[in-house]
Amino acid sequence: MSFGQLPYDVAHVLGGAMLLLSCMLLYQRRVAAVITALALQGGVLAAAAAWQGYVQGAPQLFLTALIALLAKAVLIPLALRLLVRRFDLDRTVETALGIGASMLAGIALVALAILVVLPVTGGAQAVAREDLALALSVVLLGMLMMITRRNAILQVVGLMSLENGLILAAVGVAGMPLVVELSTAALVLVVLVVGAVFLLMIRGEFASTDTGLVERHRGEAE
Amino acid sequence: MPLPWITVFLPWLGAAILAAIPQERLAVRANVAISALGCLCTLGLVAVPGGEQGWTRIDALNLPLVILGGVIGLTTAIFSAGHVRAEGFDTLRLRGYHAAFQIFLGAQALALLADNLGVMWVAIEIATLASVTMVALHGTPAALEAAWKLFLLCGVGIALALFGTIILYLAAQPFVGHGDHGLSWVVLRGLAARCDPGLLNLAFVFLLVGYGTKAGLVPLHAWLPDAEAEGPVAITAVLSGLLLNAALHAVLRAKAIVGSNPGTIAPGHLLLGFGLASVLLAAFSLWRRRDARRFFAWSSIGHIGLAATAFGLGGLAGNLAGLLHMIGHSLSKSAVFFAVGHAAQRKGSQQIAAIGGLIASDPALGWGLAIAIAAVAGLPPFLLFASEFLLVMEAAARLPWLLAPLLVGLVVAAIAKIGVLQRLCLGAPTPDARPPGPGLTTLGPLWVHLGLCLLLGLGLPGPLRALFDAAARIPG
Amino acid sequence: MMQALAAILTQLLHVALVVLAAPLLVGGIRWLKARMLGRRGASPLQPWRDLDKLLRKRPVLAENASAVSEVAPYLGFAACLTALALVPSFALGMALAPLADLLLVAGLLALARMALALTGLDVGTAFGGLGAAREMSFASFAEPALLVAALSFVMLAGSSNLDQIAAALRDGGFGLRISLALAAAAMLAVAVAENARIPVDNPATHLELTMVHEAMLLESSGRHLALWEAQAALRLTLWLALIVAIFLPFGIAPAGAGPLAWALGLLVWVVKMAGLALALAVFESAIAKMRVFRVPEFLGAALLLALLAAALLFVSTGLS
Amino acid sequence: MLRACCDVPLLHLTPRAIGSASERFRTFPVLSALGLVILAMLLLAVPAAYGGPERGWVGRLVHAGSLAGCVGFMAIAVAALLGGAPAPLPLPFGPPWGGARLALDALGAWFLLILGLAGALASLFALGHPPGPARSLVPYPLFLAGMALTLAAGDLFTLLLGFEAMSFASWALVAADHEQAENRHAARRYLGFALFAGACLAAAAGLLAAGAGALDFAALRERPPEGWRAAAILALVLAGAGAKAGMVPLHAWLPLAHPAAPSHVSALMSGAMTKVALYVLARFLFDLCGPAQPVWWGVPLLVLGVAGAVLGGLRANLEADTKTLLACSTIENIGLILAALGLALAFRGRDLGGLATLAAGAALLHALNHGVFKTLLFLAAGAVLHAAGSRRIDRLGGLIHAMPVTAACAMLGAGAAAALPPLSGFASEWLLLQSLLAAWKLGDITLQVLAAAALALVGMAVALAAAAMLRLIGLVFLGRPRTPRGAGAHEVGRLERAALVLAAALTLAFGLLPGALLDLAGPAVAQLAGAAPPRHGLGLLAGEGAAAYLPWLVALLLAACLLATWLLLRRRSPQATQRGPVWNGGFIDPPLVFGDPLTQPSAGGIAQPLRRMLGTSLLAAREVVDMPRPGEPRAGHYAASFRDPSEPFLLAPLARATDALAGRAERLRDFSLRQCLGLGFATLVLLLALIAWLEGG
Repeated sequence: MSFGQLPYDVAHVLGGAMLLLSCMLLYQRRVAAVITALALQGGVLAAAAAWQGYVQGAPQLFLTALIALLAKAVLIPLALRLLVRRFDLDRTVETALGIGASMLAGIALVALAILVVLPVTGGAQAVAREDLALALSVVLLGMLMMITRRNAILQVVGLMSLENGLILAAVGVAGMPLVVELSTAALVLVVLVVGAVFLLMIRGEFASTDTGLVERHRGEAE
Repeated sequence: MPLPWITVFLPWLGAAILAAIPQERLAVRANVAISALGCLCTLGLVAVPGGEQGWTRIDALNLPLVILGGVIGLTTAIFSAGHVRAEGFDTLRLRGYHAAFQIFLGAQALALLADNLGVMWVAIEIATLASVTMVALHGTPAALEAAWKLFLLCGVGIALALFGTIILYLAAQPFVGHGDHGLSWVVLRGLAARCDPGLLNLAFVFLLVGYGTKAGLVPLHAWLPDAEAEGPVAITAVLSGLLLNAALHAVLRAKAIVGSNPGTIAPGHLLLGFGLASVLLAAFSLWRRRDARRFFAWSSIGHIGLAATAFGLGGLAGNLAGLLHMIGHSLSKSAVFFAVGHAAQRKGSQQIAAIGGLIASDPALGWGLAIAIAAVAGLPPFLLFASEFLLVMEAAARLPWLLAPLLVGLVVAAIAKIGVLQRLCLGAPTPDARPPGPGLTTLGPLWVHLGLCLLLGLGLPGPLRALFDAAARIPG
Repeated sequence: MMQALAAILTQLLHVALVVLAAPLLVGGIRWLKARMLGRRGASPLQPWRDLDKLLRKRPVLAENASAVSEVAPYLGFAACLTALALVPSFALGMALAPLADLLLVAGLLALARMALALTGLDVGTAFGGLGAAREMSFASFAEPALLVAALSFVMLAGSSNLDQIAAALRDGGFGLRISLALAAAAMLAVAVAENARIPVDNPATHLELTMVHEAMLLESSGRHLALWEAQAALRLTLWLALIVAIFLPFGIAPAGAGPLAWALGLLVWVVKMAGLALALAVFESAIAKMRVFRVPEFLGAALLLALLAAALLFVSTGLS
Repeated sequence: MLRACCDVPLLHLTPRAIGSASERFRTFPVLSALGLVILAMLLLAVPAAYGGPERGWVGRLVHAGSLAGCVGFMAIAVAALLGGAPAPLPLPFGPPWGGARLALDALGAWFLLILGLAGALASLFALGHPPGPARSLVPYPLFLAGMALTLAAGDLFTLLLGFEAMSFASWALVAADHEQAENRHAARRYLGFALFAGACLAAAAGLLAAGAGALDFAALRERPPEGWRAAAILALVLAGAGAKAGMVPLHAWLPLAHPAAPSHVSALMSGAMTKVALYVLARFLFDLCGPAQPVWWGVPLLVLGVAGAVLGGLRANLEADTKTLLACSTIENIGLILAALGLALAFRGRDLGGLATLAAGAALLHALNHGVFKTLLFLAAGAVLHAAGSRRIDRLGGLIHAMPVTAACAMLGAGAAAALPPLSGFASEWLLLQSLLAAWKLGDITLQVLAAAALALVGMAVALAAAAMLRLIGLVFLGRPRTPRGAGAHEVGRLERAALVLAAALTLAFGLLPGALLDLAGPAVAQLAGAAPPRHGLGLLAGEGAAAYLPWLVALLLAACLLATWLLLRRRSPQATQRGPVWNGGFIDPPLVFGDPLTQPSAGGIAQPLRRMLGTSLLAAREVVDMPRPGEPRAGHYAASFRDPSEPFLLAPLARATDALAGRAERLRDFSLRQCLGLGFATLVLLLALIAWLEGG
């Protein structure tokens, strides 16, 4: 694989699409739209994994793609939608940092990701390097989303986006062992987080989904 | 099946059994029995020739930590046997509690023994999930919040660690070809010198931040005090004593790989910075604590910081100091948690003000706690005294400016600990909320840990010396 | 052999001399002061008569007085006598000369002071305690002044042995050094304080609020009081002799000299002591007693003078 | 460093170390014996933990064992002083990275002698006491063993091990009576200072070892530190050892901790433990830092020492508690020893060997003398506390009638503390003053003026000590009882009296034969001064052609004068004394059985002149007099207070700084979960930016 060839171009386009979707996640003002963007990102991830499976001739990546498609593009977004509808949550996004400001921060993070990966030259293939920059950007944007949104569901979305970035990186590295196991384990983590949010909301421990408000159980008498 | 595998799977098998036992008496005994078997297994590892067994590998660095895990697992199970009743669990929770405990023990053993970094990552994730379960078990708002904090922060942390692992493989990928051994620690370490230093740097940053979160290094520590203070009293000992060790061990493995490439920015200095921040922040945070278990949780942050500082300094003596410090911390801190947990159950509150005069009301417990806190504060003749001494020696020799923050941290923290020691142990006893439980399940583990600390601090047996010496060479 | 005999002889003569002279000195000063104030004054021999009378009286002790009240007078007297035996008067090279260390003399005086203060506290009366506290407090200021003043002549003589100092200053031809004059002034101030003279204390007063020395003796009577009075006289003699030996060493018989030199030395010593007594009388008549809490300033000034003397000497030794 | 230790295959090292240890057991019995005595002391703690009924035998066993051990210390110390230093003895145990070793050179042996003396006296006294609770019996032998281990250490690790063990064990003793809040406060502050001391010493040890690459003394001596390293070691050792010795300004724990402990432990802490700290100071600064250090090294010791002497002496005059008073007097004496050590260091730096031996001799002799007379005084205070039920001066009085032996012994001890000839304190302070009088030979005008000022202040300190001792003796033993409890006092038991008499006899004997003691200490003096001291024989010499002090002759003269006066007066004034009522300035005692304490001088009253003269300026002392107007029926009120300058100028700012920093740290804890995540994220981004910058640049 080298620059200008089809496998590279497709992988690149898919990675770019994921980054774009990450930016959209940051940009959206409505919870429903955020969830849709997330589902889309899951779909793109599945496509990327499948493409890599095809290019690298690694059949296990198809499994990864399948799992990603099912879980991230379908099940989890559905569950989140259910959650939003069931609890009649505020449909607009509550931010700790304005949308504009978080976009700016996002751009800065992408620049940083590129800057960090830039010196990596010796030996590593250009493909992997570009992929890495994209995946790193997705990871960082996911984390940014986690810390700039007050809504627990949006934080879960951020975590999932972060995890999507991880899988993107994992499938992009040719010959990565245990890739299925690792991606599944990471997925389990995310699913459990979603489940925990679900559980907590049902139990009424979150009076609101603003995580800023549940911080008062310090266990230390004042 | 090789013995290391048994060491991992035995507790997991036990967890399955325990999850099925509804009777409390039986479950408690089974828990102790399984832990004892696990402890025997870890001791048996001494006889296993070092090297690779499938995806596990025994070397001098993980062997003492695994044995430590076995021993503390056993003592904690014994302590738990006497104290689980007072937690007031229903049957379901009791089953979950015991199962999670054993899963945790198995996972931390796996995290230490794994040769494959991917396996290690999975093990740490399992340990995290098990500890989240244990912390949340009480279901009180405080416990849920602590568990949620632990879950989310550590979840993000280990996600970052996975990213680091992937980058590490990416760096090594041109040289390993295909196959599962591409994530083997030994292979990676051997290849590191040829890898791209830029990628290694990147990988180390992610691994450090990721596993560092699990190890409770400042500023990634926020989950630790609450998690250690809110769970059932018994599990605090393993959370503080074993989970942190496993995470720091993972950081060390990463440092060993990255450090063996001369082109990288020195990973030791990053670790040193985190360590120093932990030591200083913990030292000053201790002063405002009113909750006894949170107090000692903060002290754990300080101790892990000291160990990180020592490993950051590196070199034989630095690594030896760090290793000894980890072991000393695990033994003495869990001893403290046994005594504090017992006292907290008895007094019906874990506020420092509610626990007082233990020496007057129960000399064996009071003195044991007093000596254990003194050991934690670095007073002789226990292991932490030796390790801190060695650390100071090494700092003076290598980075003399380090002495100033180190001494401030050590002294400020130690004085705060003395204050709490006196408030817990001296003075007139505070009233009991409930009749004291069986003392022996507290006193036994407590004094055994103190004895071990003393033995390791002053009379380390020759073979162990050789083992530690070899272990100190591994992180580089 | 002859030399040793001579040394012992001078020592014995010296002790006899000072014991005889001490009450005379006190009486003499009283007489001089009375004369200066236009009174006739008691005979200079009056202290001897007083002592004789006191010895014949039956001593009375308080009911709760302890052995301290009975032993301390002897101890104080013995300490002062021992100290006085060490300070050269008319001749150098006395038998005890190797022992005649200035610090030892100060120590023996401190012993006597302690004995006196313990007596003051023995029965637990208010005035005894007051006097004892003040006496010990003054000493805290007098001792540093004394030591620093001593520094000057110890530097010059190379030793704190009084015999050696006197010899060195007598033979050394140090001339009229400004630093020695300053040190002498400091020593005089210390001497005034140590002997409870005006302006630090008034030996003649019995006004309770101002007295220091007498306050401690209120419970003493008979032979105990006699011993204390004699001790005070010895102490005054000692200080004057000390100043004479250090700062006015001319005329003193050198070690190994014959009886003729002794006689001359004796004559010169009597003249010097009389002169000092006269100076003291004039001084005491001319000024008033100061408040108790001004005493530290008085002694502090002495200390500064002594420090100045030492500093001047540092400079001059540094230059040479 | 330590790489050398680590590089040796440790597995093989241990058996060899044990083997050679057993070899040495035969060849060097002195050190082996010392090790065994220390071990026996450690083992004594085991039966002491027995808490059952009928515990009398436990106390007797522990104290008798301690007594025997201390006698052993003395014998070993004398043997080492006379027979020369044995070769270091490797111990069969040690830190995880190497071996520990015992060594005993003259310096250590001299301090071991002090420890043995003070320990034996204190143990003998305690033997006559009813045994305390197990919590004071267990740490007592451990405390002794810790001190001995510090003195017998042959490497830095063992030294610090013993040092900290000593601190920890004595903390348990200070906290023995922990039901009282003030004792807990004292214990906490005590251990805090001890931890600070240990940390400073560890850092100093690290800097020392960094240059030499080893921890044992022999190797360290060969590569003394230089430059900034040496200066840092000086500062750290001063802070570390000084904090443990009670050096100003790190003395704030001492007046609290010493009184809080049981009396025989107070005696040991003042008499022996502060000396152990001084030993550590001397070991680091004189021995391990080598002889090539500059003259100015002595200046901080001299300045701090003199400051401590004056401050301690003054505080001793203001305190109202017997044991606190004695503790302050300890600060004063430690100051004097430190000043002597500083002078020795300066003289040595100027190559004035003779004077250095003089000053070093003063330090060592005073350490010994203080060790004995302060033990005596604390034991006497303990006897008073036991018999009259109080430590407060204002609740005691007139005890000389009820406790004649204790009173006599206390007077001897107080005389020594007040530096009265011919007692022991005078001899050593004479040496100190002689070396101060000779300090102008240092040459530099700054040093000369400094030494002259030091001379003045030492003189003042000595006089202040005398005033304090007068106050102690006069108010506790003389006068009339101030409370019914005090009037019902009785003499203490046989063994306690024996301890007191023995200590008093030693005070007298050491005062009479200081030359012999100094000759015994000769090798230690030579070690400190770097030059061979002259032989003193029966008296003390201040050097060639300088003054001499012959105490036995002085004592003889005094005795002769006393005898002569007594004989003379017996003939001239034969009448027996008569007893009559007290004349109290015309004041008639109220009709109380025991007299009214208010008509007697009080602790505050005796302190008044010095409080006004010095206290107001140095200690911010204040007096509040509430005098009712004429005709008003209410009682007048008088209150006096003072404040040690180390509280407002050192401890309070430190506490404030800690609190402020803790508050800052606390803000992090108020972070919400999201902010915590943000913190982690920021860390990650920062690190990424860092590596981008490092790699780019």
